[in-house]
Amino acid sequence: MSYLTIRNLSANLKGRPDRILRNVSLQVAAGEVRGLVGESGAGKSMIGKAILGTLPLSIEITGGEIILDGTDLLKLPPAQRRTRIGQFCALIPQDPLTALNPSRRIGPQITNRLVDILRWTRADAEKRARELLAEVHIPDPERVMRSYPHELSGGMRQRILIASAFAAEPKLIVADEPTTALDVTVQKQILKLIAEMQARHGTALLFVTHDLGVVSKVCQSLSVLYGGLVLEDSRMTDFFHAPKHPYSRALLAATPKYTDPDGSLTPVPDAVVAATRAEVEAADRSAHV
Amino acid sequence: MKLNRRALLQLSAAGVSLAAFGLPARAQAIDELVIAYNVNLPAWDPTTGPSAVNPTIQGLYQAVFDQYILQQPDLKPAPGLLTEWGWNDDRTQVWMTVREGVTWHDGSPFTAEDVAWSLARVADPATGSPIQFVWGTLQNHRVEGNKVIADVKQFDPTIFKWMYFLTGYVLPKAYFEKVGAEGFEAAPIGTGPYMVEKFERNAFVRLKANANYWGGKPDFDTVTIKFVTDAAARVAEIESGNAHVTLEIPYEEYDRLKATLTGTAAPVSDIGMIFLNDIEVMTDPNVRKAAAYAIDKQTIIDRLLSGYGVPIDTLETPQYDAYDAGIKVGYNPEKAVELLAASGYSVDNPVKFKIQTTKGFKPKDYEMVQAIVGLWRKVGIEAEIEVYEIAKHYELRAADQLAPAAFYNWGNSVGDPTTSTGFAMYGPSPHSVWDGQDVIDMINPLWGEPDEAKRIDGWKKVDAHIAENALVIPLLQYVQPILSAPGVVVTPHASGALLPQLMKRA
Amino acid sequence: MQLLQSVLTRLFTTLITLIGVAVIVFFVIRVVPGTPIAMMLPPGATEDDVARLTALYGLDKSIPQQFLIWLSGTLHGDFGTSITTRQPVLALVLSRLPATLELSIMALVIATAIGGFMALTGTRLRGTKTEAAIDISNGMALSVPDFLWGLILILGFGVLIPIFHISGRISPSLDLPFTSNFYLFESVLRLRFDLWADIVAHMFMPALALAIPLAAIIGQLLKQSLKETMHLDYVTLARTKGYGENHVILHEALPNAILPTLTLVGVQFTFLIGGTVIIERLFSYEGLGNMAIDAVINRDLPLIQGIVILFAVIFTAVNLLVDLCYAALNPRLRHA
Amino acid sequence: MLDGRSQIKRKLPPRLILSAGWLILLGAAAMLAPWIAPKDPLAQDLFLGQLPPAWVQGHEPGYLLGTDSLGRDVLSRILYGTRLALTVALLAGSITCIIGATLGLLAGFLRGWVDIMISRAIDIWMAFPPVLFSILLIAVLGPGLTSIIIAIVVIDWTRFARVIRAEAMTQGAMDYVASAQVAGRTRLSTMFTEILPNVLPTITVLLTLEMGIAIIVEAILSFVNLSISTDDPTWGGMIAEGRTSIHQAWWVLVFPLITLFLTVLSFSQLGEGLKDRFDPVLR
Repeated sequence: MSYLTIRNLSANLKGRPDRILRNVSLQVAAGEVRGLVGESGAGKSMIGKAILGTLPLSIEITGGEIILDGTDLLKLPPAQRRTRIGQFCALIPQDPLTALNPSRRIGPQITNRLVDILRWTRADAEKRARELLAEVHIPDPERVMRSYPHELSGGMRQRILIASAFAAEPKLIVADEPTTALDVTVQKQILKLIAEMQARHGTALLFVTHDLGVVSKVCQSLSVLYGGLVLEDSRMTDFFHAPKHPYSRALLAATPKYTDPDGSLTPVPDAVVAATRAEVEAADRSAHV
Repeated sequence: MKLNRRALLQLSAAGVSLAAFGLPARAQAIDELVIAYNVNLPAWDPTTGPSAVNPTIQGLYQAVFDQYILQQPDLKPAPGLLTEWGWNDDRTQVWMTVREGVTWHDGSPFTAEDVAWSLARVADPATGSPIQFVWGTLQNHRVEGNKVIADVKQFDPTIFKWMYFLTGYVLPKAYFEKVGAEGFEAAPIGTGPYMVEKFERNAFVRLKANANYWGGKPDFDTVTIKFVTDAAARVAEIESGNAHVTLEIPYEEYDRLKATLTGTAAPVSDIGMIFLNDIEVMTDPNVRKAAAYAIDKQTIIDRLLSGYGVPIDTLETPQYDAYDAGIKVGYNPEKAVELLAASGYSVDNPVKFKIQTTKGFKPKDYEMVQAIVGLWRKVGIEAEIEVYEIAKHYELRAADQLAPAAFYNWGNSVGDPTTSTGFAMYGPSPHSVWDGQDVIDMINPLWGEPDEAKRIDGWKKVDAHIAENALVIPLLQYVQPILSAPGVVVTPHASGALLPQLMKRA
Repeated sequence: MQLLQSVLTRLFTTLITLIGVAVIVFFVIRVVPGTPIAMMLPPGATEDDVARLTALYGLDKSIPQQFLIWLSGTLHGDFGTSITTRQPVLALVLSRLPATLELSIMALVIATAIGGFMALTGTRLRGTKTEAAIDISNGMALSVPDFLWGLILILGFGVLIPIFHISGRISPSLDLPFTSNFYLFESVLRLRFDLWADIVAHMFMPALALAIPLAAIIGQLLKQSLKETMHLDYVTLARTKGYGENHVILHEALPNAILPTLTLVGVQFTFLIGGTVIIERLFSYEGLGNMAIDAVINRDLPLIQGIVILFAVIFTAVNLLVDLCYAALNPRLRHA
Repeated sequence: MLDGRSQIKRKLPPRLILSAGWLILLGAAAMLAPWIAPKDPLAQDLFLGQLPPAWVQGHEPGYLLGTDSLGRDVLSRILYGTRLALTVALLAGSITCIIGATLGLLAGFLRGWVDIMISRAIDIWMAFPPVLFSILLIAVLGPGLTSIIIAIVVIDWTRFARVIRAEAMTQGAMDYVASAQVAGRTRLSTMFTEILPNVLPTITVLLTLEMGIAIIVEAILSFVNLSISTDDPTWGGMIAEGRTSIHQAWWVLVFPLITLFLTVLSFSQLGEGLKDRFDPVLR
């Protein structure tokens, strides 16, 4: 049974006809790592935000359900929904430079959820934090807990954020392009770390990215998105051998491969773009009927 | 439309909608009298510095210090610390008998020595006394029993009038020499009806009644004089009951509050006038006379000052010694047009000059000049207004660089012609603006004229000559509005001084 | 070493500022028409009276000469004697300073409270009608000069509903056990809350009149700064941890939004102190501003000089204080 | 590529429309004052003093908003007062802006001793209590329109200089400036072609706010009786005059106050509105 089920989720700009998400449906089983792929602006991070309840004010959900472990989050009153998400979900943010509060030490930024939301004692929370910092290979966790974000490198901060995400043993983690802001050498280590932590803690992971290369290394399954519409939903192995949707095929062709560096950079043909857009409009018309 | 409190409420910009209810000033018995005064008291020594010549704070000095001679509310002199005084036959000496049984606020006895020392002190130029030129006419003051004798270096008929005018105060010789000027400023003592209990600069002074005052203990034991320089704030003070007595408030507000509080509005020894400088167009008598005739003084007083003011045609007011009701310069716009035409001016080709005035220094000073400029415009005089500060007025006047016309007020609480027409119109004096030799020749003999009747008659002739040739345009005698809570009765003093000792319980 | 060096340069620049202010005001007030001597001339004074008094107050010398005399005096702590009150300027000015400081601090506290509340509510209810109303009310508060707020307050809470006193700083009838001139603070130290209440009843309206424009400025600045902070990732992260909106604003966004606002509030605070001149006059509150207006009207040159210099000292001191707070609060600088 | 973000167009907020509308109305009133003013603002009639506005009983026809204590028509005086208010706002505002912004730009971009000199000047100027300094200044220059403008310029230029200097410094550190210099541009031309356009939005916002402040300063100067001395009506002058008879003739004070209030509010809202338009951070 899937841990997270999203059914016909639609959202658009408040007070305007522009649609951001178009009847999105997808499922994530317990412990599964699913990729959410699409060009920037395709609405993939909107889905992550919808789940975690951090949609910007200008966007409102107009329909559909987000069922987490059997309960539809959209039906819950805000307070209950917040605490539920706080307990069972976590976010690995994109840019480590702005994801840590600059005026507070690292320690409390990891333990605050445990103490304030989950009612742990301060001692247990701090012990947990030290364990996790060790688990993400951070030397001298004691000193790091007392230092301020500006004293640490980008990579170090992302490790801390990952540790903080796993702190409460969440059932679902949304990783919103966790490596895009890092330079290439650090990206590999972070990806390896996320995969390692996910395997060890058995947490379901929703991996939002535009980079098919990353998805292929980390995810077991993926959904391809365009204009807020889920075009294809398949296992990783099937997708790389026989992508069903023309847009997916074009996307695969556009991804650079180490094996053939110069020949592989063919842009998505215009015909495919036009076809996909027509499909999106069709979905809109059918929705209005 | 009389605006009542309810309408004002709806319109107050704060938009606070509150139930309006009448707010009677607290009428219950007043144990501590609170006066909202209009000027700050800069310094306590009444004989030196700028405050010594500032008429508006003399009232505070007169509550704490005694003058040589007491001035009664109708400006007339009466025995004060001196019981009798006068010149000897050939006017080479002055003698004064000193009142006995009087004590200073610190209990030490008041003696003739204090009088002699005080007179010598203000005669000495080194002390920076601004009226040294008058007191300097007496020398080698000496004490004989309870009398003080001094030689007259130069006869001045008004010397005894100065003894109840600016810097005419007796200070404690022993105490002053012991504590020095600074000590005196910190803890001033006098022989007056009230003693200084506490003084907070720019805020208030608390006075305690002087139990053994020679003139009898005043009614109110403690009096607090709060310095509230803003007129609207003073109105608020008395209306909210925080103060029991206040003065110098806008006449409209006086009329409004007169109903619930008791109000007295008596003329005081302060007049509003327009100095004329003998430069540019003002040398032409037709222009001057036309300017004088074109001003409807009574209407300005009725409309701008709610009727509180006495129109005058010379620099003397009815209370002054040399007042001559016979001299009249009526409101005659037709004559003004005629006079201007004689000099080739008309409404289409108006005479042009500048008129200077202060703004906010005296009640409606700027509005009055605007009204006069409006009246002048109707007869063919185009006057351009320039606003300046009182400090700039004094400097321009001392340097004789005032504009052809300049609005000013002139206080003269002794009512003697020398200190009003004299100093204002006598060419050489730094304070006069008109330098006409004719006026100088008429005034010269009067300075030292021993025969009082002849002297007063001489000044009346000078006033007549001035009015006839419009060498200055007197406008009005100010009326001082005083408001007091129902529990207290205030006797106004014609010099404009608000004296707590003249306030009795209702 | 680096800290010492920066303190030294800071002292040096402050010195230059003070000297600059002293020179400019010294020359401006001597060029102003209307000398103190003219103010002192009685009706019958003669030419030599004018010369005598001018010499007595040393105004007959050339302006640069007068400045040197004044400067040498200042170095020995003698700021000259006030012409109208004949008191030493330094003692006079320092005796009036506490009143103005207390009024300004009280105004700042009120302004921060109102401004802070407006900014936080505006952020909490952003996008709603309330936020628009708050923006407009901020604009309104700034569109009325503070002396008119004073007038409205006098009419409203002084006369119609006499809750507050209209003038002065404390009821004259009370005998004061204070040693310093800091009545408000000393009344708290001495636990005399009856006196404290009386002083606050006197100071509240002038302080509020000063505070209203400042509150609008603080409200606008803080709201703008909060708006920018709310977009940052650590705020979103806090929401995913289950924290409510109020907690997120107060504990995550506010601490970081305060810093940039602090420096701007510091500058506005110096304008506020300068602005007390009008409000103290309207409420007859015996502070520096009230005395300054009398000094200008009477052309009391040494007193004007003393007051303006003291304002300059307060200005530089407040700036120094603001910079120190900024460094102390900002972790990045704290370990520099 | 269909991107939801580009669809968020910004409709004109009401705040901008209303404030710009009022200011345009004001500009028209200033230009057309001689034709639309019912009476000559200086014509006095002492017998028509303190007449109430038209909708209050006891009014006089032709005097829509009543008369002041000298019998002058309040509405005409407000209309003529608009001329002076706008001249003060535009003239004082723009001169302050030009001087302040240029100095700020020079200090922020050229750095070195220029920055030190200008920063010291800013410090010294800000150390003066503004109201006291303007009182002294006007006492020296004598009351009048030019001295009010000079007083505002002398006091408020630091407001521009401080903000523009900080902005120029941050812009100066940006890469695009370096690239311009690499292309062989002299420092000064770089400043004007590269920095100025980016600093312009802040300048316009500050300029609109400064215009509002100029009007308020005129009102404050009138309160201390230092505003212009001629008969020409100013809002501040009318408010100061109306203060003494607030209970008898409230309209002499209230109507100019409302006009001043709306004008300053429009300037500040225009400034805020512009700031949002230029603000890159999408709500």
